[in-house]
Amino acid sequence: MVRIEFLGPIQKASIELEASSLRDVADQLHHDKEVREWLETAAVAVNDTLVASLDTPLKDGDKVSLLPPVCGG
Amino acid sequence: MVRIEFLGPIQKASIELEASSLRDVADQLHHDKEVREWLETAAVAVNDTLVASLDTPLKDGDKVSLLPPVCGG
Amino acid sequence: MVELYDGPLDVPTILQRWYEEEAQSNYGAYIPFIGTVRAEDEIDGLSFDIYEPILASWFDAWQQRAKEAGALVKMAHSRGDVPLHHSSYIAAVFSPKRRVALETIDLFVEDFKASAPIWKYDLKNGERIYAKDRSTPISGSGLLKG
Amino acid sequence: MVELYDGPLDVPTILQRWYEEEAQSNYGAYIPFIGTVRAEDEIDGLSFDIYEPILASWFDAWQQRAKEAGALVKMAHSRGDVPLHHSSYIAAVFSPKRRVALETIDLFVEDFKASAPIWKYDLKNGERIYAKDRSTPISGSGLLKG
Repeated sequence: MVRIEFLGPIQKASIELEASSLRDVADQLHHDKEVREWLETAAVAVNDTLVASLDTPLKDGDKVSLLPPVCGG
Repeated sequence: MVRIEFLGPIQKASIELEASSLRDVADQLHHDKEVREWLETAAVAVNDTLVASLDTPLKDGDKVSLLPPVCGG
Repeated sequence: MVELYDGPLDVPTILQRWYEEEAQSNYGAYIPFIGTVRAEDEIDGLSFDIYEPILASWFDAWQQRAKEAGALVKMAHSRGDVPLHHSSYIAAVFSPKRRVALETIDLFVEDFKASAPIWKYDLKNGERIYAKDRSTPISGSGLLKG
Repeated sequence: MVELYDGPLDVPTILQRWYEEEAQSNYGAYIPFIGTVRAEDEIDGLSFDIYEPILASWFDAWQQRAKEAGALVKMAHSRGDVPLHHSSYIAAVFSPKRRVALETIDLFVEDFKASAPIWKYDLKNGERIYAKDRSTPISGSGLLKG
Protein backbone atom coordinates (compact mmCIF):
# COMPACT_ATOMS: atom_id res chain seq x y z
CA MET A 1 0.00 0.00 0.00
CA VAL A 2 1.13 3.58 -0.71
CA ARG A 3 -0.26 6.60 1.06
CA ILE A 4 -1.56 9.56 -0.98
CA GLU A 5 -1.49 12.95 0.72
CA PHE A 6 -3.37 16.01 -0.54
CA LEU A 7 -1.64 19.26 0.38
CA GLY A 8 -2.79 22.84 0.88
CA PRO A 9 -6.22 23.69 -0.53
CA ILE A 10 -7.09 20.13 -1.62
CA GLN A 11 -9.50 19.51 1.21
CA LYS A 12 -9.22 15.75 1.42
CA ALA A 13 -7.82 13.33 4.00
CA SER A 14 -5.00 10.95 3.03
CA ILE A 15 -5.95 7.69 1.34
CA GLU A 16 -4.14 4.38 0.86
CA LEU A 17 -3.87 2.64 -2.51
CA GLU A 18 -2.29 -0.44 -4.03
CA ALA A 19 0.14 0.88 -6.66
CA SER A 20 3.49 -0.17 -8.13
CA SER A 21 4.09 3.04 -10.05
CA LEU A 22 2.74 6.58 -10.30
CA ARG A 23 0.81 5.45 -13.38
CA ASP A 24 -1.26 3.20 -11.12
CA VAL A 25 -1.92 6.16 -8.83
CA ALA A 26 -2.95 8.37 -11.76
CA ASP A 27 -5.37 5.71 -13.03
CA GLN A 28 -7.07 5.35 -9.67
CA LEU A 29 -7.25 9.08 -8.85
CA HIS A 30 -9.02 9.74 -12.14
CA HIS A 31 -12.02 7.97 -10.69
CA ASP A 32 -12.10 10.28 -7.67
CA LYS A 33 -14.30 13.28 -8.49
CA GLU A 34 -12.98 15.40 -5.61
CA VAL A 35 -9.40 14.96 -6.77
CA ARG A 36 -9.71 14.87 -10.53
CA GLU A 37 -9.94 18.64 -10.97
CA TRP A 38 -6.59 19.05 -9.18
CA LEU A 39 -4.63 16.57 -11.31
CA GLU A 40 -4.19 19.10 -14.12
CA THR A 41 -2.28 21.58 -11.96
CA ALA A 42 -0.81 19.56 -9.11
CA ALA A 43 2.87 18.65 -8.88
CA VAL A 44 3.76 15.27 -7.42
CA ALA A 45 6.31 14.24 -4.81
CA VAL A 46 7.31 10.73 -3.80
CA ASN A 47 8.66 10.57 -0.27
CA ASP A 48 9.00 14.38 -0.32
CA THR A 49 11.00 14.56 -3.54
CA LEU A 50 9.34 16.10 -6.60
CA VAL A 51 9.18 13.63 -9.50
CA ALA A 52 8.72 14.06 -13.25
CA SER A 53 7.82 10.60 -14.59
CA LEU A 54 4.69 8.45 -14.39
CA ASP A 55 7.02 5.44 -14.48
CA THR A 56 8.40 6.33 -11.04
CA PRO A 57 8.22 2.99 -9.20
CA LEU A 58 6.45 2.78 -5.84
CA LYS A 59 6.90 0.27 -3.04
CA ASP A 60 4.98 -0.56 0.07
CA GLY A 61 4.99 2.35 2.54
CA ASP A 62 5.86 5.06 0.01
CA LYS A 63 4.23 8.46 0.37
CA VAL A 64 2.87 10.29 -2.68
CA SER A 65 2.01 13.98 -2.22
CA LEU A 66 -0.06 16.19 -4.51
CA LEU A 67 1.01 19.85 -4.47
CA PRO A 68 -1.47 22.29 -6.01
CA PRO A 69 -0.38 25.71 -7.38
CA VAL A 70 1.62 27.69 -4.83
CA CYS A 71 1.77 31.32 -3.73
CA GLY A 72 4.13 32.01 -0.86
CA GLY A 73 5.21 35.44 0.35
CA MET B 1 35.06 86.41 -10.82
CA VAL B 2 33.94 82.77 -10.57
CA ARG B 3 34.97 80.45 -7.78
CA ILE B 4 36.45 77.04 -8.59
CA GLU B 5 36.00 74.32 -5.97
CA PHE B 6 37.92 71.06 -5.93
CA LEU B 7 35.98 68.21 -4.35
CA GLY B 8 36.93 64.97 -2.61
CA PRO B 9 40.50 63.79 -3.17
CA ILE B 10 41.64 66.87 -5.15
CA GLN B 11 43.61 68.36 -2.31
CA LYS B 12 43.42 71.99 -3.29
CA ALA B 13 41.76 75.05 -1.81
CA SER B 14 39.21 76.97 -3.87
CA ILE B 15 40.48 79.56 -6.30
CA GLU B 16 38.89 82.54 -8.06
CA LEU B 17 39.19 83.17 -11.80
CA GLU B 18 37.96 85.60 -14.43
CA ALA B 19 35.89 83.50 -16.85
CA SER B 20 32.82 84.00 -19.05
CA SER B 21 32.42 80.34 -19.97
CA LEU B 22 33.69 76.92 -18.92
CA ARG B 23 36.09 77.06 -21.85
CA ASP B 24 37.88 79.94 -20.12
CA VAL B 25 38.08 77.85 -16.95
CA ALA B 26 39.48 74.86 -18.87
CA ASP B 27 42.14 77.03 -20.50
CA GLN B 28 43.31 78.43 -17.18
CA LEU B 29 43.24 75.13 -15.26
CA HIS B 30 45.48 73.53 -17.88
CA HIS B 31 48.29 75.70 -16.59
CA ASP B 32 47.84 74.45 -13.02
CA LYS B 33 50.02 71.37 -12.56
CA GLU B 34 48.20 70.21 -9.41
CA VAL B 35 44.85 70.24 -11.18
CA ARG B 36 45.74 69.20 -14.72
CA GLU B 37 45.92 65.47 -13.94
CA TRP B 38 42.31 65.55 -12.65
CA LEU B 39 40.80 67.26 -15.71
CA GLU B 40 40.71 63.98 -17.66
CA THR B 41 38.41 62.24 -15.17
CA ALA B 42 36.59 65.01 -13.31
CA ALA B 43 32.95 65.88 -13.93
CA VAL B 44 31.94 69.53 -13.72
CA ALA B 45 29.07 71.27 -11.97
CA VAL B 46 28.05 74.92 -12.24
CA ASN B 47 26.16 76.11 -9.16
CA ASP B 48 25.71 72.46 -8.10
CA THR B 49 24.24 71.26 -11.38
CA LEU B 50 26.30 68.88 -13.54
CA VAL B 51 26.98 70.36 -17.00
CA ALA B 52 27.95 68.80 -20.32
CA SER B 53 29.16 71.70 -22.51
CA LEU B 54 32.30 73.83 -22.49
CA ASP B 55 30.12 76.64 -23.85
CA THR B 56 28.21 76.84 -20.57
CA PRO B 57 28.24 80.60 -19.82
CA LEU B 58 29.48 81.86 -16.46
CA LYS B 59 28.70 85.07 -14.63
CA ASP B 60 30.14 86.88 -11.67
CA GLY B 61 29.66 84.84 -8.48
CA ASP B 62 29.11 81.50 -10.16
CA LYS B 63 30.56 78.39 -8.53
CA VAL B 64 32.30 75.74 -10.65
CA SER B 65 32.95 72.39 -8.95
CA LEU B 66 35.26 69.61 -10.11
CA LEU B 67 34.07 66.12 -9.13
CA PRO B 68 36.70 63.38 -9.46
CA PRO B 69 35.70 59.67 -9.87
CA VAL B 70 33.29 58.53 -7.16
CA CYS B 71 32.89 55.42 -5.07
CA GLY B 72 30.12 55.57 -2.49
CA GLY B 73 28.76 52.68 -0.50
CA MET C 1 17.10 26.41 7.99
CA VAL C 2 13.96 28.25 7.00
CA GLU C 3 12.46 29.98 10.03
CA LEU C 4 8.70 29.45 10.34
CA TYR C 5 6.55 31.47 12.70
CA ASP C 6 2.89 31.23 13.68
CA GLY C 7 1.31 34.52 12.59
CA PRO C 8 3.05 37.74 11.48
CA LEU C 9 6.83 38.14 11.48
CA ASP C 10 8.66 40.42 13.90
CA VAL C 11 10.55 42.05 11.04
CA PRO C 12 12.92 44.41 12.92
CA THR C 13 14.03 41.62 15.26
CA ILE C 14 14.70 39.14 12.46
CA LEU C 15 16.54 41.69 10.30
CA GLN C 16 18.70 42.65 13.27
CA ARG C 17 19.46 39.06 14.29
CA TRP C 18 20.51 38.10 10.76
CA TYR C 19 22.65 41.25 10.48
CA GLU C 20 24.38 40.43 13.74
CA GLU C 21 24.78 36.74 12.90
CA GLU C 22 26.86 37.68 9.84
CA ALA C 23 28.54 40.77 11.27
CA GLN C 24 31.97 39.10 11.30
CA SER C 25 31.51 37.01 8.12
CA ASN C 26 33.06 39.67 5.88
CA TYR C 27 30.11 40.00 3.52
CA GLY C 28 29.94 43.42 1.92
CA ALA C 29 26.28 43.29 0.91
CA TYR C 30 23.14 42.25 2.84
CA ILE C 31 19.82 42.45 0.98
CA PRO C 32 16.62 41.42 2.75
CA PHE C 33 13.32 41.35 0.86
CA ILE C 34 10.33 41.89 3.16
CA GLY C 35 6.83 40.94 2.01
CA THR C 36 3.91 42.67 3.71
CA VAL C 37 0.16 41.99 3.42
CA ARG C 38 -1.51 44.72 1.35
CA ALA C 39 -5.06 45.96 1.80
CA GLU C 40 -6.78 45.02 -1.48
CA ASP C 41 -9.97 43.30 -2.62
CA GLU C 42 -11.47 43.99 0.80
CA ILE C 43 -9.51 41.22 2.46
CA ASP C 44 -8.92 41.21 6.23
CA GLY C 45 -5.58 39.46 5.87
CA LEU C 46 -3.88 36.43 4.38
CA SER C 47 -3.36 32.92 5.68
CA PHE C 48 -0.72 30.35 4.76
CA ASP C 49 -0.30 26.59 4.69
CA ILE C 50 3.25 25.26 4.38
CA TYR C 51 4.47 21.80 3.54
CA GLU C 52 7.67 21.79 5.53
CA PRO C 53 9.60 18.75 4.22
CA ILE C 54 9.68 19.99 0.64
CA LEU C 55 10.21 23.61 1.72
CA ALA C 56 13.29 22.41 3.63
CA SER C 57 14.73 20.55 0.64
CA TRP C 58 13.96 23.47 -1.69
CA PHE C 59 15.78 25.78 0.72
CA ASP C 60 18.74 23.41 1.13
CA ALA C 61 19.14 23.30 -2.65
CA TRP C 62 19.10 27.12 -2.69
CA GLN C 63 21.65 27.32 0.09
CA GLN C 64 23.94 25.15 -2.06
CA ARG C 65 23.27 27.21 -5.20
CA ALA C 66 23.94 30.44 -3.30
CA LYS C 67 27.16 29.02 -1.86
CA GLU C 68 28.42 28.20 -5.35
CA ALA C 69 27.71 31.81 -6.38
CA GLY C 70 29.55 33.10 -3.29
CA ALA C 71 26.45 34.01 -1.30
CA LEU C 72 24.38 32.98 1.69
CA VAL C 73 20.56 32.96 1.85
CA LYS C 74 18.20 33.16 4.82
CA MET C 75 14.44 32.97 4.93
CA ALA C 76 11.53 33.41 7.33
CA HIS C 77 7.84 32.82 6.65
CA SER C 78 4.53 32.92 8.51
CA ARG C 79 2.19 29.99 9.09
CA GLY C 80 -1.53 30.66 9.55
CA ASP C 81 -3.10 34.11 9.64
CA VAL C 82 -1.36 37.43 8.99
CA PRO C 83 -3.40 40.65 9.26
CA LEU C 84 -3.22 43.60 6.87
CA HIS C 85 -0.01 45.65 6.98
CA HIS C 86 1.88 42.89 8.78
CA SER C 87 4.66 40.89 7.15
CA SER C 88 4.62 37.21 6.24
CA TYR C 89 7.89 36.74 4.35
CA ILE C 90 11.54 37.71 4.54
CA ALA C 91 14.18 36.42 2.17
CA ALA C 92 17.75 37.65 2.50
CA VAL C 93 21.05 37.33 0.70
CA PHE C 94 24.55 38.04 1.97
CA SER C 95 27.54 38.18 -0.36
CA PRO C 96 30.96 39.77 -0.55
CA LYS C 97 29.95 41.11 -3.97
CA ARG C 98 27.23 43.64 -4.76
CA ARG C 99 26.31 42.16 -8.17
CA VAL C 100 26.07 38.64 -6.80
CA ALA C 101 23.85 39.86 -3.97
CA LEU C 102 21.52 41.84 -6.27
CA GLU C 103 21.21 39.02 -8.80
CA THR C 104 20.75 36.33 -6.16
CA ILE C 105 17.98 38.12 -4.23
CA ASP C 106 16.02 38.48 -7.49
CA LEU C 107 16.42 34.82 -8.49
CA PHE C 108 15.77 33.59 -4.95
CA VAL C 109 12.55 35.58 -4.51
CA GLU C 110 11.23 34.66 -7.97
CA ASP C 111 12.00 30.97 -7.54
CA PHE C 112 10.38 31.10 -4.11
CA LYS C 113 7.18 32.47 -5.67
CA ALA C 114 7.22 29.76 -8.36
CA SER C 115 8.32 26.74 -6.35
CA ALA C 116 8.09 26.97 -2.57
CA PRO C 117 5.31 24.66 -1.28
CA ILE C 118 3.26 27.36 0.40
CA TRP C 119 -0.44 28.02 -0.20
CA LYS C 120 -2.07 31.38 0.26
CA TYR C 121 -5.64 32.10 1.31
CA ASP C 122 -7.54 35.37 1.47
CA LEU C 123 -9.26 36.05 4.79
CA LYS C 124 -12.59 37.62 3.91
CA ASN C 125 -15.80 37.82 5.96
CA GLY C 126 -14.60 35.05 8.25
CA GLU C 127 -13.78 32.73 5.34
CA ARG C 128 -10.42 31.34 4.22
CA ILE C 129 -10.42 31.37 0.40
CA TYR C 130 -7.61 29.74 -1.64
CA ALA C 131 -5.88 32.43 -3.74
CA LYS C 132 -6.16 30.26 -6.83
CA ASP C 133 -5.83 33.06 -9.40
CA ARG C 134 -2.56 34.30 -7.90
CA SER C 135 -1.06 30.84 -7.53
CA THR C 136 1.51 29.22 -9.83
CA PRO C 137 1.66 25.51 -10.72
CA ILE C 138 5.00 24.09 -9.62
CA SER C 139 7.27 23.19 -12.55
CA GLY C 140 6.37 19.70 -13.79
CA SER C 141 2.81 19.83 -12.48
CA GLY C 142 0.01 17.98 -14.27
CA LEU C 143 1.97 14.71 -14.22
CA LEU C 144 -1.06 12.72 -13.06
CA LYS C 145 -3.53 14.29 -15.48
CA GLY C 146 -3.02 11.21 -17.72
CA MET D 1 16.05 63.31 2.12
CA VAL D 2 19.28 61.34 2.22
CA GLU D 3 20.24 60.66 5.84
CA LEU D 4 23.92 61.34 6.53
CA TYR D 5 25.64 60.17 9.70
CA ASP D 6 29.12 60.78 11.09
CA GLY D 7 30.75 57.34 11.31
CA PRO D 8 29.11 53.91 11.00
CA LEU D 9 25.37 53.46 10.53
CA ASP D 10 23.15 51.97 13.22
CA VAL D 11 21.66 49.51 10.73
CA PRO D 12 18.97 47.76 12.86
CA THR D 13 17.59 51.10 14.05
CA ILE D 14 17.41 52.60 10.57
CA LEU D 15 15.85 49.47 9.02
CA GLN D 16 13.25 49.39 11.78
CA ARG D 17 12.44 53.10 11.55
CA TRP D 18 11.96 52.94 7.75
CA TYR D 19 9.83 49.79 8.13
CA GLU D 20 7.61 51.52 10.69
CA GLU D 21 7.45 54.78 8.71
CA GLU D 22 5.84 52.91 5.80
CA ALA D 23 3.87 50.34 7.85
CA GLN D 24 0.53 51.87 6.84
CA SER D 25 1.50 52.88 3.29
CA ASN D 26 0.25 49.62 1.75
CA TYR D 27 3.53 48.70 0.09
CA GLY D 28 3.87 44.94 -0.35
CA ALA D 29 7.63 44.87 -0.78
CA TYR D 30 10.47 46.51 1.17
CA ILE D 31 14.03 45.85 0.00
CA PRO D 32 16.94 47.45 1.82
CA PHE D 33 20.49 47.02 0.52
CA ILE D 34 23.08 47.27 3.33
CA GLY D 35 26.73 47.89 2.48
CA THR D 36 29.33 46.84 5.06
CA VAL D 37 33.09 47.47 5.15
CA ARG D 38 34.98 44.27 4.28
CA ALA D 39 38.39 43.31 5.62
CA GLU D 40 40.62 43.24 2.53
CA ASP D 41 44.00 44.61 1.41
CA GLU D 42 44.96 45.02 5.08
CA ILE D 43 42.82 48.11 5.49
CA ASP D 44 41.67 49.24 8.94
CA GLY D 45 38.46 50.73 7.57
CA LEU D 46 37.10 53.14 4.98
CA SER D 47 36.46 56.86 5.04
CA PHE D 48 34.05 58.96 2.99
CA ASP D 49 33.76 62.52 1.72
CA ILE D 50 30.34 63.61 0.50
CA TYR D 51 29.35 66.62 -1.55
CA GLU D 52 25.89 67.18 -0.17
CA PRO D 53 24.27 69.66 -2.60
CA ILE D 54 24.70 67.36 -5.62
CA LEU D 55 23.91 64.25 -3.59
CA ALA D 56 20.61 65.89 -2.61
CA SER D 57 19.68 66.73 -6.21
CA TRP D 58 20.72 63.24 -7.39
CA PHE D 59 18.49 61.73 -4.70
CA ASP D 60 15.57 64.06 -5.48
CA ALA D 61 15.74 63.00 -9.13
CA TRP D 62 15.69 59.36 -8.01
CA GLN D 63 12.74 59.96 -5.72
CA GLN D 64 10.85 61.31 -8.74
CA ARG D 65 11.96 58.42 -10.96
CA ALA D 66 10.91 55.89 -8.31
CA LYS D 67 7.55 57.60 -7.88
CA GLU D 68 6.86 57.30 -11.59
CA ALA D 69 7.62 53.56 -11.35
CA GLY D 70 5.30 53.24 -8.35
CA ALA D 71 8.04 53.03 -5.73
CA LEU D 72 9.65 54.98 -2.90
CA VAL D 73 13.39 55.15 -2.18
CA LYS D 74 15.27 55.91 1.03
CA MET D 75 18.97 56.21 1.65
CA ALA D 76 21.48 56.58 4.48
CA HIS D 77 25.25 57.02 4.23
CA SER D 78 28.23 57.56 6.49
CA ARG D 79 30.53 60.57 6.52
CA GLY D 80 34.12 60.15 7.73
CA ASP D 81 35.59 56.93 9.10
CA VAL D 82 33.86 53.54 9.22
CA PRO D 83 35.75 50.60 10.79
CA LEU D 84 35.86 47.05 9.39
CA HIS D 85 32.62 45.06 9.62
CA HIS D 86 30.55 48.19 10.19
CA SER D 87 28.10 49.54 7.62
CA SER D 88 28.38 52.77 5.65
CA TYR D 89 25.45 52.58 3.24
CA ILE D 90 21.78 51.64 3.17
CA ALA D 91 19.56 52.09 0.13
CA ALA D 92 15.97 50.93 0.29
CA VAL D 93 12.97 50.60 -2.02
CA PHE D 94 9.31 50.24 -1.13
CA SER D 95 6.71 49.31 -3.73
CA PRO D 96 3.31 47.66 -3.96
CA LYS D 97 4.80 45.37 -6.60
CA ARG D 98 7.55 42.78 -6.18
CA ARG D 99 9.02 43.18 -9.68
CA VAL D 100 9.14 46.97 -9.42
CA ALA D 101 10.88 46.71 -6.05
CA LEU D 102 13.47 44.18 -7.26
CA GLU D 103 14.23 46.11 -10.45
CA THR D 104 14.35 49.48 -8.71
CA ILE D 105 16.75 48.44 -5.94
CA ASP D 106 19.16 47.14 -8.60
CA LEU D 107 19.01 50.32 -10.71
CA PHE D 108 19.14 52.58 -7.65
CA VAL D 109 22.21 50.89 -6.15
CA GLU D 110 24.06 50.75 -9.48
CA ASP D 111 23.34 54.38 -10.31
CA PHE D 112 24.40 55.31 -6.80
CA LYS D 113 27.77 53.61 -7.36
CA ALA D 114 28.21 55.37 -10.73
CA SER D 115 26.91 58.84 -9.93
CA ALA D 116 26.56 59.78 -6.26
CA PRO D 117 29.17 62.42 -5.33
CA ILE D 118 30.88 60.41 -2.60
CA TRP D 119 34.61 59.68 -2.41
CA LYS D 120 36.06 56.65 -0.70
CA TYR D 121 39.40 56.35 1.05
CA ASP D 122 41.18 53.33 2.49
CA LEU D 123 42.36 53.74 6.08
CA LYS D 124 45.74 52.03 6.24
CA ASN D 125 48.59 52.53 8.71
CA GLY D 126 47.13 55.84 9.84
CA GLU D 127 46.84 57.16 6.27
CA ARG D 128 43.71 58.07 4.29
CA ILE D 129 44.30 56.87 0.70
CA TYR D 130 41.88 57.74 -2.14
CA ALA D 131 40.41 54.50 -3.56
CA LYS D 132 41.23 55.62 -7.08
CA ASP D 133 41.21 52.18 -8.72
CA ARG D 134 37.71 51.37 -7.43
CA SER D 135 36.26 54.77 -8.37
CA THR D 136 34.13 55.55 -11.40
CA PRO D 137 34.21 58.81 -13.39
CA ILE D 138 30.79 60.43 -13.30
CA SER D 139 29.01 60.35 -16.67
CA GLY D 140 30.18 63.33 -18.75
CA SER D 141 33.51 63.66 -16.96
CA GLY D 142 36.60 64.91 -18.77
CA LEU D 143 34.76 68.01 -20.00
CA LEU D 144 37.65 70.30 -19.05
CA LYS D 145 40.42 68.14 -20.50
CA GLY D 146 40.34 70.32 -23.61
